Amino acid sequence: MYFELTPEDEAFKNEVRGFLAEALPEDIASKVRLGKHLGKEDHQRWQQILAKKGWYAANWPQDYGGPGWSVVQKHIFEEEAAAAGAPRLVSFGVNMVAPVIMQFGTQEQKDYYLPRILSGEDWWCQGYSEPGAGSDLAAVKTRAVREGDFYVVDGQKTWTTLGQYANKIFCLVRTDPQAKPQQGITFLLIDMDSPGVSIRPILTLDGEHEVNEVFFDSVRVPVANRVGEENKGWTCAKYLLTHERTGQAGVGISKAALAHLKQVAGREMKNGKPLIEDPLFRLRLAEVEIQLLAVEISTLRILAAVEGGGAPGAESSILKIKGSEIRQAISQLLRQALGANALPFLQDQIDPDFTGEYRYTDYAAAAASQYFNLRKLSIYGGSNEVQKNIIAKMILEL
Amino acid sequence: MYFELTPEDEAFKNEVRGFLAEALPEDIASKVRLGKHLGKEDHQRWQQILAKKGWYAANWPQDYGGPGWSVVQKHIFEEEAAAAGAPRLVSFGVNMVAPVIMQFGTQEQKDYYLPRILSGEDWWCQGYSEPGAGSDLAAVKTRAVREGDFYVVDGQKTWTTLGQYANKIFCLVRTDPQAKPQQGITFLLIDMDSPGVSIRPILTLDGEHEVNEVFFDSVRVPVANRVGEENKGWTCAKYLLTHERTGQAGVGISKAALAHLKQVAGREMKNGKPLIEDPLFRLRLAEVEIQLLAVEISTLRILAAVEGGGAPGAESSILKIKGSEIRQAISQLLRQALGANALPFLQDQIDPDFTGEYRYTDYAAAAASQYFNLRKLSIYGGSNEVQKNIIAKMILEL
Amino acid sequence: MDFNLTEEQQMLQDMLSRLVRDHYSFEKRMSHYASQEGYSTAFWQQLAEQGLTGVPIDEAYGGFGGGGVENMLLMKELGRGLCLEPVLASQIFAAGLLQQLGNKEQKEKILPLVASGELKLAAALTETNSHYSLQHVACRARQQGDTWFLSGQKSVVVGGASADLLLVSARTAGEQGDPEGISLFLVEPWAKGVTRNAYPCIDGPRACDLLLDEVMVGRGGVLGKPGQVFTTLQYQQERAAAAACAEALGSMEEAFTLTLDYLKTRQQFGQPIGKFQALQHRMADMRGELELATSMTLLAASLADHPPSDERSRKLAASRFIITRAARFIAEQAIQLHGGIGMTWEYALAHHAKRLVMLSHHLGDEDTHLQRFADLLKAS
Amino acid sequence: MDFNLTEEQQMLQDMLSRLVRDHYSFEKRMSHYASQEGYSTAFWQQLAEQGLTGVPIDEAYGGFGGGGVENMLLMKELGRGLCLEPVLASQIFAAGLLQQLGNKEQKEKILPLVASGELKLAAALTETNSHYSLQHVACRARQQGDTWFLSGQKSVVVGGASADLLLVSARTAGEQGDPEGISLFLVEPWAKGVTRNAYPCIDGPRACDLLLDEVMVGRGGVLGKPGQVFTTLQYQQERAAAAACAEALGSMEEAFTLTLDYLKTRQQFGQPIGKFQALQHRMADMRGELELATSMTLLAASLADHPPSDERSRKLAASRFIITRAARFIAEQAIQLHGGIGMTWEYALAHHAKRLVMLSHHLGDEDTHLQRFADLLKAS
Repeated sequence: MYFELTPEDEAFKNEVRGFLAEALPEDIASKVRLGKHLGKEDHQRWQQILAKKGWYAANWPQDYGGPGWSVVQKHIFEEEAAAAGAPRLVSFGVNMVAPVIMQFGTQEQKDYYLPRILSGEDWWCQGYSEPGAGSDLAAVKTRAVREGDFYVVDGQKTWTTLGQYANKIFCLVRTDPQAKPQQGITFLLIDMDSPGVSIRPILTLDGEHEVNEVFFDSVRVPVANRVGEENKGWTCAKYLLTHERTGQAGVGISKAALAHLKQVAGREMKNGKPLIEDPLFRLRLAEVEIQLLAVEISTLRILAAVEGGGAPGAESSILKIKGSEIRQAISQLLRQALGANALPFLQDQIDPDFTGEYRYTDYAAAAASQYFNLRKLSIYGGSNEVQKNIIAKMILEL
Repeated sequence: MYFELTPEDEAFKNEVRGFLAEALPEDIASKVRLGKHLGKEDHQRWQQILAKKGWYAANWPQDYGGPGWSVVQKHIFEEEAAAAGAPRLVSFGVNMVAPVIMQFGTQEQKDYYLPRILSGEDWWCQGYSEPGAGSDLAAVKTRAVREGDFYVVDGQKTWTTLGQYANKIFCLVRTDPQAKPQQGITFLLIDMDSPGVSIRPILTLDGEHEVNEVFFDSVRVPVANRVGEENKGWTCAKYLLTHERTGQAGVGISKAALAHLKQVAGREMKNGKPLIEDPLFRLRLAEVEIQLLAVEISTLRILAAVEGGGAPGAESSILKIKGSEIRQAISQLLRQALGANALPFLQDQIDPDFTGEYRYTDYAAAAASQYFNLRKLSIYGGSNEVQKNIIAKMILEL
Repeated sequence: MDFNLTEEQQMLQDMLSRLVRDHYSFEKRMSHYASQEGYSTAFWQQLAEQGLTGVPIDEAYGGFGGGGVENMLLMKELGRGLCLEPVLASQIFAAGLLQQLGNKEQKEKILPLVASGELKLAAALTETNSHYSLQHVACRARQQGDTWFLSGQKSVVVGGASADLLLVSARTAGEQGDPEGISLFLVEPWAKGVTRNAYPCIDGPRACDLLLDEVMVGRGGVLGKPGQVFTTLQYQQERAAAAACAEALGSMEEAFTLTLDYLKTRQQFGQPIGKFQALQHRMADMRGELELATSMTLLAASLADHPPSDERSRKLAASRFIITRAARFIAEQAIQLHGGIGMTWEYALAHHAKRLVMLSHHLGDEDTHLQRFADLLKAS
Repeated sequence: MDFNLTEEQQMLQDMLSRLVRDHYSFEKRMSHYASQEGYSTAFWQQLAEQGLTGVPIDEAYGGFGGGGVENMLLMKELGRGLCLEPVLASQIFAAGLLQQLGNKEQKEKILPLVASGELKLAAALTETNSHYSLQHVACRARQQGDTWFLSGQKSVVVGGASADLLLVSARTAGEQGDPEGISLFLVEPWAKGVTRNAYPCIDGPRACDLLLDEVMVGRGGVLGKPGQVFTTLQYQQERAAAAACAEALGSMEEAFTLTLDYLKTRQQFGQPIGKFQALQHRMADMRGELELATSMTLLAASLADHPPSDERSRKLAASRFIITRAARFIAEQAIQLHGGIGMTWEYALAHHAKRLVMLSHHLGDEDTHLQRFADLLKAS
C-alpha cells in the first residue's frame, strides 16, 4: 500500500503541468481563480486548445477519440487543470450526452454527433428538470406524441444551464402518460433552432444568467433523434446520472480554491496583522483543509477501486455530499475573509470582459456572488438530500 | 419590556438563597456538584427538609399544600437550588403522578395518595416504557384483565428509573387489545410489594444502577387504583408528558454545571497555563455559554407567557432539545478538560458514601461517567427525534 | 421581568407592520432597488410623515424618543419587508452618535432635520483594512488653527450614498490600531476634497467609498472631544448591532414562513415535500434557531441603552453571535429546502437569504462576536 | 498509488480477523475485563503463538518486522473485538521507543522477549498536568556517578498495570515545559521506590499511576542520549496514534454495523425504525464519516514510518482529528439511534461507544490535533 504516484504517473503529471503552463491562456485562468464569469468564447477557446492536444474528451474510449487515460491519469489531469486555473469543462456534451450516445445510440447517431462534440461544433444543454420535476425526475410532464416519423414535443424544461449558448438539447420526454412514472419516458435529441423552441433566461440571486427555461411548442423532432427505445428513456437517464455523480467531489477545484483563499488571507488584514495569522481564522482554515484532505484520499480510493475493475457505487454519493460541503465552506471563508469588502455588488467587475480598475481588489469582486452561486452545488445533480436517500437505499439497504 | 426581576421577586430570590445556604446539607451539595451518585437517603433527606419548609411540592396548587408560587418564583427557586447544588427532585411522585391524580383522580385517591407523596411516605416510579414500546408509547403490551374488583396485570416495564427505591408504580396497561393503539390503555397505580411484582436492575454503560426492569406476573390490582376511566389512560399519559417536558431545558442545572466547568478549567493545566486561558478552549466555553444564555431567555419568555395565562406549547419541545444538547455539551467539555485524567474508572470514588482519598481530584472522578450517563437526556422523556416530530406536527403543521 | 409591549409600543408595531405590508410588496421593493436612489423616497416620506423617522431621536429634537425596544420594533418590520431605506444607518447609528457626542448647538441644528427625515446622516467609520474594528483608523486629520484637514479613505459606508451629512472618524494622534487618538468629524459629502463612489451592496442597500483629500472641517464640525471618541463609537456600534439583530429577525421570520409555505405546497414523489421527515426535522431545527434568535433580539433591545459595561458588551456580543449564526443557517437551509427556485432573482426568498448571510459583513461576523465574548468571558 | 494489501498482509488480516471472531465474543470480552489481569492471558498467549505479538518488532529481534500497514491491520481487528490486551501500549508504542532509542545491548536483551510475548512494556510519559504534551515533564532524574535517581509521578500509564518493564521519561535538565532536558529510563515496576496503583479505564484497558521515590537506574537503563529524547518521543507518539486510528476504525465499523442491524429490526410506530427518513439520513451521515475515517486511517498507516517532517506531522494530526471526530460522532449517534438499549452495560455497543469517545483522551483530543494542524498550516 502506498499513496505516492508511480514514476509513470509522475511523468504524466509533469507533462500535464508543462502543457498547462504553456497552453492555458492567462486571461482565462485569471477569471477562474477570481471566481469571475466565463463567456462562451472563453469556454470554446479552452476546449479547442484541449481538443487539438487530444485531451478534451478525457473520459472517452480511445476508439472514439479519447486519450486512453487511466483513472489515475484522469484524476491527475483534473487536479492539475484546476490548480492551474483551467475552466471546468462544460460537461453536457462531452461527458453527459456522449456516453449515452455511445452506450445506447445507433451507429448513425454516433457517427454524426460524437465528432461534432469533439470539434466543438455542437454545444449541448440538458433538458431534464421541469417546474414540477426537480429531485423527482420521474415526474417529467413534457409530452412527445408520435406522428409518423416525428415526435411532436410540447412542454417546458427548466434550470437549463448555459442553454443560451447551446444549439442542441437532450431531453427526457413522456411518451406514454398511462405508464408508471419511470416508464413511458423517452430520451430525445433536439435541435435548439427547431421551430417552436424558445428560451427564457432565469436570473439567479447573484444577478447572473447561467440557467434558463426552455419551452417546446409543437416542436417536431425526427424519430431518428431518439436514443434507445421508446419508453425506455429512464435507462439512459439513470446511466447518465451515475456518470454525472462521479467526480462531483471536485477535489481539484477545492484545492485550487483553498490555495486562493490562503493567498487572500495572507493579504487581508485583521487587527493590524494578516488574517492568516489570526488564531481563530487559522482554525477555520485548518478544519476545512483537513476535511478536503480526507475527501481527496477517499476519492483516490474509489478511483483505485474503479481502476481495479470495480464500479463506483453509492460511495460517490458520499463524495458528492462532502465535496459540495467543502466547496461551500471554502467560499464561505473567502467571503468571511473579506469583511465589509464582500458587500459591494459591482456586476461589471465580474464580467468576462471587464478590464477596468477594481473597486478594492480583483479577488474581492466576485467573492460574495460566488458564495451564493455555489449554493447550487448541494442542489443540482441530485440534491444532497437525494444523495442521502441513495446512500440509505443502495449502501445501507434501509 | 424589561428582563430584571421585580423587587418582590428579588426579595424572594434572597429568601431562597438564605434558606439554601442554611438548610442544604453540604455533603449532598458536594456530591451534586461533583456529578456523583446520590443514595436514596440523600434524596429523602433533602425532600424532607423542603417539605418541612413547605417548598417540596412547588408546582402544586395551594389547596393541596403547594407554596402558591408564581411561574417566575418557581423558576427562581429551581435556578437557585441548582446553583447551590441541591439535588434535582425525583419527579415521579411529586411532579408526575400527583398532577395526574389531581386532574383525573377520585377524591379518595387524592386524599390517600397526595399526603403520602408530600410526606415522603411513598416513593413512586414510572411504568411507561416497555421493551417494544419506547418512543412509541401507544404500543404498550402489558395486559390488565378485569376480574371482579381487580385487574390482573401481566407484562413487563423497562427503563424504570430508581425503581429500586420505589414502593409504588404508575403504569400504562392495555385493557382492550382490540382497540386502536392509543385507545384501550388504562392508567393504574400499583403497589410494588404486591405479589407477582419483581424487579431486575439494568446496569448502564457507566456501570450504574439507575434504571430497572419491572415484571408483572398475575398481579392483582384493585379497580379502585385506576385513575380515570378504563381505556382512557392515554389522556392521562398525554397530560403527564406535557407536564414532564416543561422545565426539561434544565437551565439552572446547566448554569451550575458551567460554573463548575469553569472552576475546573481554572485548575487544569495545558501548556503550563490554566486551561481556561487556552484560546481554543475559551472559544468552546464561549460558544456553550452563549447558547445557554439564549436558552435561558427563551425559557423566561415561555414562563412569562404561561404566567400571562398562555399554555406552554410545542415550544417546550424546542427547549427540551436545546437544553439537552447544552447539558451534553458541558459534560463533553468537562470530560475534555480533564485530559487523560478522565480515563480512570474508579467506581467507589463516585459512590454516595465514599470518604477516601481521590486518585487525582474530587471533580475528576465522575466526569467521564457523567458524560456517558447524560446521553440519556436526548433519549428519555421523548427522544429529541420525537420532539422534532412534535414541533413539525404541532407548531409547523407539516 | 416583562416581555410585553406597552400600548404605545404595540401601536408603533402595528403601524409599521401595516405600512410595510401595504407599501413594500416584493415587486415594489425590487423596483426601489433598481431606482436611481436605490430606495423609495416616497416610502421615506411616508415614514417621515408618520413620525417614524423620528423614532430613535430624542424628544428634545423633535423625535419620538424611542429606545432599544422601539428601535427593535422599527427594524424588525423593515427587515421583514427587506426595506432599503437608510433607517438603521442614518436614524439609529449616525444620529445616535450625534446625540451622544454632539454639543448643544450641533444637536439643535441637525437632529430636528434628521428626525423629520429632511436630512440623512451616515457614519463613515470603517476602512478597507479595518475588518470590523473601529480602532484601525488610518485616515488622518491634521489641525491648523481652528481648522482640521482630513485625508484618507473610508470604505463601504452603508447609507453613505444617500447621506446629506457624514460623520467621519479620523486619527488625530497615535498609530493605526490605537484606541486613543481617534476623532469624529462632520463632513458634507459635497465639500471640497471629498470623492464619493456609490454602489449597491449585494444584500440590497447602497453604500459608498469616500476619498478624502485635505478636506477642511471647521471647529463646529468636531464631534466630541478630539482623540477621545473611540469608546463612544464602540458603544454606538453595539447599539446599532442590537437594532440590526431585529432587522435580521424580521427577515428570518419571513424567510422561514416562505419556506414553510413552500414545503406545504411543493409536490415531489407524489406528496408535499413537507411530508418528508428529514425536511420536517430540518424545519424544526430552523424553528429552534428562530426561537433563540427571537430571545436574543429581545435581550439585545433591552440592553442597548444600558450604560457601557463588560456585561452589556458581553451579552450584546452573544446576541449578535446567535443572530448571525441563525441568520446564515436559516438562509442556507431555506435555499436548500426550496431547491433551484430558492436561488432565483425573481423570488423574495433569495433576497432575504442574501440579506441574512451578508448581515455578518456589516457590524462584525460570527467569529468576531464569538471572540469578543471569549475575551470577556467571566472565569466563574 | 496502490491501496491493495500484499498477499502477506491479507493473510495477516485474515488470521487476526478469525482469531478475534473465534476467541473474543462480547461475553468473553466482558469476562476478561472483569478478570484479575483485566485482559485475557490466554488470548495473549494465542497472539504470541501465532507470532502476532511480534508483528511490530524488527525481524532482527524475532519479530515480523511490520510497519504502519501491518500495525493498522493488527489494531483494526483488535479494535473490532474491543480487545483488552496491551498490544498498542506495549508492542507498538513502548517497543517502538526501544527500537529507536535503545542501544544494541538493550535491544538484544529485551526485544526478543517482547516479540515472543514473554515480556510486556509500557511507556510512562505523561503526568497529571501534562494534558497530552510530552514536554511537560516534572518528574526528575538526578545523576550520581553512573546511577540515576528518579523521583516524581507518572499518570494514567495505559498498559502499565500489566507491564514487566517501564519506559519512564524524566527531566535531567531544564524547566517544566522545555523540550530539551528530557531523558528516558528503563524502570522495573518492582524496583525499590516504585509504587504502582492500577485501575481500569472507563473504556476498558487497565492503566496505572506511578509514584517514583529515588528510584535507582543504572547506566544500562538509560535509553538514548540523556536530555535529547523529546523529538523521538513525539515521533513515536505519532506512530502510536496512527495505529490507534486503526483500532478506532475497527470499533467504529462494528458500532456502525450494530446500529444498522438494529435499525432494520427494531419496530416502532408499526415499522422498522430504519424506515424513518430522518434516521436514514443520520445513518448516511455516519457512513460518510466512516468513509473519511477509513481514508485517513490508511493515510496515517502509510505515513507512520516516514522520517520525521512537518508534512508527516501535519497529515498525522489531520488523520487523528478526522478519526477522533468521527469516533465521537458515530458513538453518540449510535447510542441515540438505539435509544435506552444503547446505554446498557450488557450490550456491546455501549462499550464500543465508550472506547470511541475516550479514544480522544489517550493521545490527544480533537482540539489538540486541530490546533497542531493549524500551527503547521502551510500558507499556500
